Amino acid sequence: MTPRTRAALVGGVTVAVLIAAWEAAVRMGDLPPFVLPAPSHVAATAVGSAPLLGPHVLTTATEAVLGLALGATVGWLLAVLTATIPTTGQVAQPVVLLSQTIPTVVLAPLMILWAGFGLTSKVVLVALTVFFPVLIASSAAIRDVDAEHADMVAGLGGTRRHQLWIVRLPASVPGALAGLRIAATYAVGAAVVSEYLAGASGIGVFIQRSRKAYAVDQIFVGIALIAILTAVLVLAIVALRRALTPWQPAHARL
Amino acid sequence: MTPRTRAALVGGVTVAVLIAAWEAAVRMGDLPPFVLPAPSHVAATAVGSAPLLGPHVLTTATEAVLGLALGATVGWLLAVLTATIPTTGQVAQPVVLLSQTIPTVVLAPLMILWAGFGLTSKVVLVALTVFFPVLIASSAAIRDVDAEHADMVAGLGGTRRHQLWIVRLPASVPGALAGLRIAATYAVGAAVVSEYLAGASGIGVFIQRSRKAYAVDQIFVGIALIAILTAVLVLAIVALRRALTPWQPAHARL
Amino acid sequence: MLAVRDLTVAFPPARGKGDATVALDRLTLEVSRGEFVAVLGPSGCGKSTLLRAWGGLLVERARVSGEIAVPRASDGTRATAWMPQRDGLLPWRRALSNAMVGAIAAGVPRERALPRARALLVEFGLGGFEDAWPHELSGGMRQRLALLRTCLTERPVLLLDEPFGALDPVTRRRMNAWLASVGLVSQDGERAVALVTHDVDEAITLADRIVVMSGRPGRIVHEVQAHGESRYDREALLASLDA
Amino acid sequence: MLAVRDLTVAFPPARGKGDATVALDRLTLEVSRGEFVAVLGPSGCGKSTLLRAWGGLLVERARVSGEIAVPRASDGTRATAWMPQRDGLLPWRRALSNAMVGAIAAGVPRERALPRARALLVEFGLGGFEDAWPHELSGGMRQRLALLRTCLTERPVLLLDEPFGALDPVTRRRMNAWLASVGLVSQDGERAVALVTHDVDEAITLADRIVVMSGRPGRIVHEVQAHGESRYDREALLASLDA
Amino acid sequence: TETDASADAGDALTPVTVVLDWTPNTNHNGLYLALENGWYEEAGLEVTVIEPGETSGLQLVATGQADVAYSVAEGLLPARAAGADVVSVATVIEHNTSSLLSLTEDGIERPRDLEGKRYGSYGSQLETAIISALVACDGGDPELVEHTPLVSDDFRIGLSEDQFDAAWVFDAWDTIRLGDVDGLDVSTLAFRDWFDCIPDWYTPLLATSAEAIAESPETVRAFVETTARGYAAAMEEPQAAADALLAAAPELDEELVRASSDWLATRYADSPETWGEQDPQVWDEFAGWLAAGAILEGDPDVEGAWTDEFLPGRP
Ligand SMILES: Nc1ncnc2c1ncn2[C@@H]1O[C@H](COP(=O)(O)OP(=O)(O)OP(=O)(O)O)[C@@H](O)[C@H]1O
Ligand SMILES: Nc1ncnc2c1ncn2[C@@H]1O[C@H](COP(=O)(O)OP(=O)(O)OP(=O)(O)O)[C@@H](O)[C@H]1O
Ligand SMILES: O=[N+]([O-])[O-]
Ligand SMILES: [Mg+2]
Ligand SMILES: [Mg+2]
Repeated sequence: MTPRTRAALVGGVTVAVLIAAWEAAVRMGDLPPFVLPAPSHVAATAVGSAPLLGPHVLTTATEAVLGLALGATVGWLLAVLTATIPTTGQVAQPVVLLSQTIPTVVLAPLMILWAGFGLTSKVVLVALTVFFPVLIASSAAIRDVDAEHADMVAGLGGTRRHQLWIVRLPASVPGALAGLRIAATYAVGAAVVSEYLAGASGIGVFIQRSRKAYAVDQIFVGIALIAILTAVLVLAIVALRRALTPWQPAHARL
Repeated sequence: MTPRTRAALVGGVTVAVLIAAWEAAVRMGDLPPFVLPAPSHVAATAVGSAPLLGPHVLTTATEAVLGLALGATVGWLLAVLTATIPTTGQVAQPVVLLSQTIPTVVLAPLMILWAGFGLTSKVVLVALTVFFPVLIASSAAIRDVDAEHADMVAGLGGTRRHQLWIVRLPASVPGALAGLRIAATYAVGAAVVSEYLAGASGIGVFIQRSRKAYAVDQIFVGIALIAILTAVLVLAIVALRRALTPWQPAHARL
Repeated sequence: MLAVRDLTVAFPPARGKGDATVALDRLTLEVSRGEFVAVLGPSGCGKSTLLRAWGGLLVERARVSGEIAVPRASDGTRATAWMPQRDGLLPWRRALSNAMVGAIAAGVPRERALPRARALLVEFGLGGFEDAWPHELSGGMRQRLALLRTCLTERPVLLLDEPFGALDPVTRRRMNAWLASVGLVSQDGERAVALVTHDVDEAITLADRIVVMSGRPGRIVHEVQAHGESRYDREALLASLDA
Repeated sequence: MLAVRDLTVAFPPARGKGDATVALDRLTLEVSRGEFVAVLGPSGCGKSTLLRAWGGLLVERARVSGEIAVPRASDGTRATAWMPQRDGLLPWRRALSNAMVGAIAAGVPRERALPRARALLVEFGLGGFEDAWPHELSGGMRQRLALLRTCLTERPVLLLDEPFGALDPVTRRRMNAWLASVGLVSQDGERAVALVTHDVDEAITLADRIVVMSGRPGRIVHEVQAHGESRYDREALLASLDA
Repeated sequence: TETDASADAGDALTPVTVVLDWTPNTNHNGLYLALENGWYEEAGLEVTVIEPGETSGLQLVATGQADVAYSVAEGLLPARAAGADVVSVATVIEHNTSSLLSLTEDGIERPRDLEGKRYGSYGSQLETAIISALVACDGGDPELVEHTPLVSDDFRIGLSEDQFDAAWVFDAWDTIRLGDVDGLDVSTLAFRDWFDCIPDWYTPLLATSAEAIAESPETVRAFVETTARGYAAAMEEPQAAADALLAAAPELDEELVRASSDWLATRYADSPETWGEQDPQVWDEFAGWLAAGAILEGDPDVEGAWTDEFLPGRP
């Protein structure tokens, strides 16, 4: 058994145990299904509403992936920019902080004034959530770069640009990937929240409609979909990490 | 002018310019005040409602700080644990992922069932948001540790425990701090959201009451308070980083 | 007590395809109690690999066959202390604190190790640099600090990988003298030293026995014992290296 | 062309209080066009600091006074290529790619540098390791790769900080020969080499002039020029080091 | 008996947790007035008010975390159908006060005027059904009404920025805010004028659990009676109730609260004495309507869904 199959197996067993424990808790405890439906019940609901779900999942996945790509790119570029020209960092700092502290419920109406109801405003909202961990983790990685390496390049006649391209950027990749790993976990959730605020389709719309209809089992179907989409994204990032850091030994997947 | 005064100055000027631009936009544009009130108007409102704000701010700050402390501790310990015993990581992975994908609105009733309406449930909700970036960033830092250093300790007769204490933990500090820096930015926002769910006091309650009462200027006072509290927390983390990594040269603040 | 028998170590390519690098090929070497053995050999022949094997530090990927024997301390742990070719100093510990890592890893009580560390810092010419960060030290200073760290383990068997490569001849001679005086002075039969060096004179000065390895894959091509006063034939040694 | 005059370099303590370390004290040294100068001196005396000064690499914190003169290339950049004492190889680049960093940093066209890099890898005994990661190389192999990287810059002035410290005598002699043959072979008057070494014989073999520094703070205590066939008085040199 | 209760209360008040349906507003006037006047203590109760935001008060009541929740009929019936034995013990407002709000210039005066207009939707099935029923009943084509998501609960933005033409609001709050306070030229299309087309239902109402009723009916009775006293007083002295609400939630806009209190004073109930009374026909018709529209699945047992037995003066 390779470490990777082992990891997949342990993960799978854990999920199974969790679900079994949940089922048992619902059956033995006396929580009304209205508070916590049994997973078997949720599964049945999922099968029943399967035909509905396809377009919702597609919408959310599109928003999440595009938003993740946009946000990660912006975050990484901003990290590079602020590392190159420190003043930009000092200027960006308050703006970045604000972008993370304004509640989405307040931001969304302004966003929609500006970008309309379509895909754009949702992708931007996801990107807004996602760029931040990438920015901070990349910045930290670029900043903490070995002076030894930067000096080496300068000593060979390299300019600051060379230092950036040869040392800082590559050295920031593991950090950026750690940021991206965090960001990927938030991306689907952010897409769902953006749909709460203004959506015609998507898992967020599905959940919101279910809430309004007091259909708790459907809400849990929605949550399961979010979790699955997120897991897929995260696994993709882990694969990306493997591809982008070939010099590192294969390592745990957390 | 030291780099730090310079940074503070540039940051201050940026904030001032932003606020001036906002004021100008409102005065010259014809956005109605219920879409975007002028900062002068918001400031006046803040002064007017100042007596109300003290207890709200105190509540939110308490939740944020306690939640941040709890979440960061749990995240870091979990990173250490999963680095020590890889199987725990494989078991934790799905649980951690779920914890980040279940929407707070769904989690909250369960949380209240378990922890009641008081401070506890809010601190736990903040910790739930906060532990994740700390966990991931610390894990990445622990994992990417120099093999050279780990070998050095082993070659001197050190056990895995020694490697952990002497190399992995200290090496994880910069990563954990990058995670904490991300987490600190989310902490106040998470506290505010947790108050949306069930609160009697706090900036979230203030904003929510203001929203329901169509008091847009008050909402912006609430946002300003979130931003200020967040800035204070972030600056505290930056100071902590300086204190905890004395071997690193002083560096940019992003 | 310290031995390898028919040790073969090969490194398959990290992730992809390609040929494995065979670092050691059926190497047999024994170090007796109380013996000081110097290992010479061309760059890349597997000297560090040999020391890592004794130190229990071969990377997981390495394909290893043959036997590796290491003396054990009373508590079952390896009785060895390894000094890496690159110093391995921790950037977040000051000099004194870096030195203490040896004592901590080996479980030497702090009360005993600390005064010894301070004394050795001075003896190694690092007096006044107790509180310096590693990046504030010169190459040779770092190397001496790494040796100091190794000595603080108080382990009876030392595995030293080019401990003096970055030292000028004078400092090197001083360190050699120190090592000779301390290294095996109490030849209580429990101690031993395996020293990798590129300096033939250093080997001649210090070692009871000198082992010369071939180019990769490393095998032993020459082995000489010290003989009375004029211990070694320097020219013969150099010639064997050139072979 | 390469010169320092009255150069003093002191390092204040990193963040806290304490005494500054004075690495160099009013050092004056000139390297002429076409000259190969070797610098000897006790560990920690400031040799690396001198080379870093010429390379433009003194840390911001350092308090520097005096004059530092460095020849410039036609485009205004420094005409120097510095090789660090620690190799500074990038863990995320394979061997060949690490070597190419020199060419990239110095703006040497890839088409010209790449074949030269491949050829030099073989010449330096690193053939077959083009695709190895740095952590898969032995200490001496890393060092050779770092020298190779420096040479690919094609800069006329080389600042070499103990380039052969991790090499066995034979490989070292081979590298010395290579450096002697290439280093200044085209004594077109533009080239120069400043070499820090701990190996007196290496200095004798390679250098037109040998400079011996005192212990910290580094000053020049001895300076000898090559004289005809028996270029130097080895014993006098060693004695000056011991002073 | 009041003095007896307060004598008991000296050392042992019964704790009662009340979950609001949203932030404090004039729908809660009776509660806050009773709180301010200390009437709950007099009745031997120690009342704690929780603002749940998005958390469902019914879930908290069903699990025993709270004793009473402000809720709505369209929430209570599905909860019952899903197995939560929650019971309405009073309606806070006698008739549904919902309206469709629009700018007067858009000319939406009757349901069929919605044809070709955009309705700003929360995304619930009930909304779609109600809007469609209204339009169809008025001779329009429901298919021609565009449903667009509501981004903000600030209807001023949606209407003035032309994100939608009409939205579902509560007259006591939103209509007064936009019309009376902000002075926007808005019109309403009140549901109560179209009860021939759509059912009436109770929103908000007070809910507790069957378990609480079984275990401590006297506490439920004390709470409901005292709350009724509060609402009766709020009907008679709306500005006193407004003062109580503003004291509890000073963030609220005073002008809005005062106007809204006045408006509701005549609408909580027909008369102060009848506050809280529910009509079996309203429950049955609404439940039937939900079931017919497949909005409600399962059997809510409408009979058990409500009771008036704890209102003042009942046996
Ligand atoms: N982790 C590794 N992965 C792959 N190859 C390795 C690894 N470690 C060593 N090697 C290879 O094994 C061979 C021997 O390396 P080793 O470090 O033992 O040489 P050495 O004799 O110590 O050389 P030097 O004198 O230059 O330090 C080299 O060819 C090297 O490339
Ligand atoms: N960045 C720095 N910060 C503080 N002190 C430094 C720094 N770099 C060097 N020093 C100090 O300056 C002195 C000279 O160091 P340098 O590296 O130049 O010595 P060196 O002659 O090259 O020694 P070696 O032969 O051991 O390499 C040393 O005492 C060292 O501690
Ligand atoms: O959708 N609402 O009835 O609020
Ligand atoms: Mg080696
Ligand atoms: Mg040096």
